Amino acid sequence: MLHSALYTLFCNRFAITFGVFLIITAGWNTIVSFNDDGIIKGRVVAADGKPVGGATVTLLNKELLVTVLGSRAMTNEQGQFTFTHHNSHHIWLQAAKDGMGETPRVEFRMYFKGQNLNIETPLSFAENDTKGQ
Amino acid sequence: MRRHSLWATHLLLSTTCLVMLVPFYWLLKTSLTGENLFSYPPALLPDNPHIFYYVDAWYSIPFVRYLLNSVVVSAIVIVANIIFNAMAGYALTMDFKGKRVVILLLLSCMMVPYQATVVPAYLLTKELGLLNSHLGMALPLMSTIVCIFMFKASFAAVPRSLIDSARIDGVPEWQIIFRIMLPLSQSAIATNVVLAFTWSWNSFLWPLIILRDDNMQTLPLGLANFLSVVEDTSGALYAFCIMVLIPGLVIFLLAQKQFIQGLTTGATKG
Amino acid sequence: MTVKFGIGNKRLRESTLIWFLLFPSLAVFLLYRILPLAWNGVLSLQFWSMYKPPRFAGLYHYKELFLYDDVFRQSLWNTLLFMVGSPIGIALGLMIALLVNRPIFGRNIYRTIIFMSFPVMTVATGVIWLWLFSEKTGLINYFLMYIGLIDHSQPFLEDFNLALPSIVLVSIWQVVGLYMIIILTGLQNIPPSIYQAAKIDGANSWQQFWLITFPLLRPSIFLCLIIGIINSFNAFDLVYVMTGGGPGHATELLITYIYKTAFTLARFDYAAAITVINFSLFLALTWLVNRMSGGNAGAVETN
Amino acid sequence: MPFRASAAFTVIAALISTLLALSGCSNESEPVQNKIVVLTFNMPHYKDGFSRWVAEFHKLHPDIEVEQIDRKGSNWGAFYHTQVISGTAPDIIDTQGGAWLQYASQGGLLDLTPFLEKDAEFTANFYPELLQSWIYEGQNYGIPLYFTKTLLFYNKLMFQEAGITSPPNSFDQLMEYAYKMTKGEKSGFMTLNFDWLYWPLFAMNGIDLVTPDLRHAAFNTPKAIALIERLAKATKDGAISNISWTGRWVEPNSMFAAGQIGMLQAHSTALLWMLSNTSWINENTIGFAQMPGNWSTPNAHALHISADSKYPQAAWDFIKIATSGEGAYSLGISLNNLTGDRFVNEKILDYFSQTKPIVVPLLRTQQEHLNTLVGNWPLANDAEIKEALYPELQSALLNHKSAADALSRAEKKVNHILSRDDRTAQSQSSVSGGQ
Repeated sequence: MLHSALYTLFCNRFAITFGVFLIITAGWNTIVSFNDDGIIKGRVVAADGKPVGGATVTLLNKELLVTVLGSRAMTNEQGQFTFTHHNSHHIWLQAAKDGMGETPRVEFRMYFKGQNLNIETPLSFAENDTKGQ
Repeated sequence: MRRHSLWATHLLLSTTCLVMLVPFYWLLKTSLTGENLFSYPPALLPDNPHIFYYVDAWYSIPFVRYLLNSVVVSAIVIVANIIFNAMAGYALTMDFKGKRVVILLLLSCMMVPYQATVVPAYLLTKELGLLNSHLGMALPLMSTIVCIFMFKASFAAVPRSLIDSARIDGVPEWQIIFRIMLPLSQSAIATNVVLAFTWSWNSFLWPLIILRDDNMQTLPLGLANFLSVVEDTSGALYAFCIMVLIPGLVIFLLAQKQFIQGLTTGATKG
Repeated sequence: MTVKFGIGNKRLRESTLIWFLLFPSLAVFLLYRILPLAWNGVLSLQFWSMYKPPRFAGLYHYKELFLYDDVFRQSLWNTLLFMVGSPIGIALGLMIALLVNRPIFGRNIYRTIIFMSFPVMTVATGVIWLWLFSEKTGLINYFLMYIGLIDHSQPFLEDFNLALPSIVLVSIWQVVGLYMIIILTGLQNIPPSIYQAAKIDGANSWQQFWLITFPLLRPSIFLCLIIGIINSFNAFDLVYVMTGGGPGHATELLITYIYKTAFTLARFDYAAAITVINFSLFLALTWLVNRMSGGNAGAVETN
Repeated sequence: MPFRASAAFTVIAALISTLLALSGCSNESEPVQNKIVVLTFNMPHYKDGFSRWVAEFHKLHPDIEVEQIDRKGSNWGAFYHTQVISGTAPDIIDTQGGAWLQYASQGGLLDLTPFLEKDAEFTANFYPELLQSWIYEGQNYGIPLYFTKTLLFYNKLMFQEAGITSPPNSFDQLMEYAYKMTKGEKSGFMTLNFDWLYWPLFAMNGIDLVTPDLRHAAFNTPKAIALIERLAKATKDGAISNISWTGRWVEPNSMFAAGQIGMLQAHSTALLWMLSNTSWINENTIGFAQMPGNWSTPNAHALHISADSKYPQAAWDFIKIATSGEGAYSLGISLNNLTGDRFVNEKILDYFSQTKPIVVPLLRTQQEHLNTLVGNWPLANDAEIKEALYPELQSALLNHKSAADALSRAEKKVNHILSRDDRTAQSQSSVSGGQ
């Protein structure tokens, strides 16, 4: 009797649909809470592939219609840079150094705000960087 | 001959279904690729799909808040509609003085477009102290005239003998309504739920006027606002559209058995 | 239906109950239909700017409406054209209903899919079709060019002649599923014995349709027509999202014109006059529909 | 069988109270004492700055709360008008374009002239031309909040390709260049069309909207017919993108940003939009110039005080904070716009020359030629005239009607509105006289 009551209560399509939905939400939030420290790591290299130290990397937050200047970071001798506490889900990165000009802007999109990001492809100072399109 | 007509039927229906489904597909495809204004010819299959537009849309609007507001308003409207319309429909099956006047009044009320009532309705709602509230949003939609007449027709079709014998057995009048009449009026109830749901779910101008706080906004307002901000240039708009469609479609698909069966196999046969 | 009551008290109690049952609905309509309409009626005879007390204007606004305002005439005409879409949608709904009423495999799936566009939010429908109709990348242009019907893409919603039909099409797409279901209900309520009798009398299927099915569907079709008229109010959302009444005033409906006059231009007095005309038009139309479908047809009988 | 109305009543009452409970406790009536309400116009990105204005305001009026309500352009009017007729007009409103004229002419706005006269130091900061554009019948109703006007953006890459070296100096040259750059999907010229932004095209051809006494339409001239026929033909040929006459804001800007348009007439804000959405735009690829004849339409915002505000002095103090000094500066750098305050603008330009040099020459164009502004006639029914005229022009520009037909219809309508305006104005003054 009780068993069949529980069965009708939880094994109909409404309960199953919303149950699955709840489980997915909970799972997703768990994943997010482990990965939202807002750390971005990456490298800057010259056209020949050698790391560039002392370059300024600019982080731009892309909002729906406008782009807002986020923060800046300097690269170390290995050309590595780290941003902490970024709070965005859509950014542009661009490196600049006196005498070398600017790298092209590279776009990164994330699945949630403040997602940790390890950028494999380094930002690279290419030959002609000003003319996109 | 028979087989031919069977195939023709299937062909016609499949084509119709295709026409009905293509907009959904196209919306989904665009929300995943964000194919922008200037790519031509349009690719029929999604090229390089991703869900980042959903992320954009999610962070651009408090979606859950809007959804909750919409759901609350729709719930109030649906419940109120069934109760009020059934009550009025039942009353109209009886004879009383002034019935003709009431019916004429209802018939002409049906023809007042709501856009025209917005300003005085706003002033009235302000007097009631219901501006910027869920109840205020729901109030004008709480009864639907078409549905009153549907209930009336449906109640009138319940065999008199059934009611009379119940009365002789001493069943109280309200139990006659809830125990006998309503279960036999599935069709009317289903239609009522569908209509009340769509009309309240769609309600746009009225909330636009009476809402003041951002956290009282409903989904249609959110979508229209979003459209006016990004116009039709961003995949995020279409992602938001999908997010807006899903609750309605999920509810409908889950409850379609009740809806469509309720609508098509009502108790009006008797 | 009359149950004789011996005691007057009982009759009193019955009528109390009746009015009690009617009260909530009547209250809603009094507050949100009748009073606003009366308010509009009074306001249409006044000059009223937002900040000042109103002043009697007589028929000034109505004169302006009929003598000077060609946007009003155009939106009246557009509204009528829009309503023509309703019978077309119903005819389509009828055809589909006849098809899915056959005992064929998968008819429930067909019904579900065809009904699926109805629960879609109108604003979202507008957004979707805005995109489909797009001149540069719209799927519709692509398809029509692909099958060779047109040789260069059409700006459907920016074209003076195509914009209104496009919106009518969208509103049919949205509501045809509901028409189908309502007519299906009507079809299933026709006792099969009537058809058997007709078959014995030698009626072919065409005759069966016109002599049996169609007349017995009248109540359902009448209901569809009423819903179609009410749904044309919802056309506001579509127009608001898709064209805003443009190009020119090619998709201006009375309802969008009322909204613009009242809320964009703050001419509430003039908008009130248009409202009164709009109401009269709809009332006349309902009366006409009611007459055409056989006087006291269908669910809405006045006795 | 007795009717158990009471039982039915209990059930229904229970259901109704459930409904009421469901609807939540969101309908608290707000206390109205000591509060000013500020209705802003599409400033969703300026929440932080606004709270800084409020903090500044609380130093002067610690006991008065400030509520900000922000509405998008399309909903702003609907919201404001319903607030006014229900007797709860916001204390301060932010208007765009000519909407304020209607409110001022009907007595809905407070005359700010006495405040301006009293605060000579504050008043002296503003460009006189700008302050003047908020005067109706001798009284000043608005304080400029931020200021933009139209200019010509041009795509230097497309100029090079077509062998054009400098921006056009005359309307003929503008059309010639437009044709030169048109090819395939690319169009030579595009303009925005809302709020009279297209009017410089008419002004540079010597066409006036109304007679100098503002009583009659003056635009139905052979010159105007010729102009519209020319524009319509160019539109048909693709030299002018047809989005010019149907588009709104994002669509035209994104077409230019996609490199499909040679020249775009838009106001300065368009650049901010394009910079945010593409990376190819820089000093080498995009240029700014005045339209031929230096004609431009302002798309300015101002703050106004409602006539029935309970705290006019506090509202004025708030306006001062928002439109001058630090308050105006933070608004300017956040919206990439100039303000009405000359000295603040210098600081804004300094800031941008360090952070975003590309916008400096752009903003400089906004300070020049303030004497050839068009599209800001002191007409009480500006909105209505715009609504009457533009759809007619649009139908001619999109080749649906002949130019002559469209203009004569438009003339009839505009004349009717102007004559009615007289009549209602009289009726209103007689009302106020009677009070």
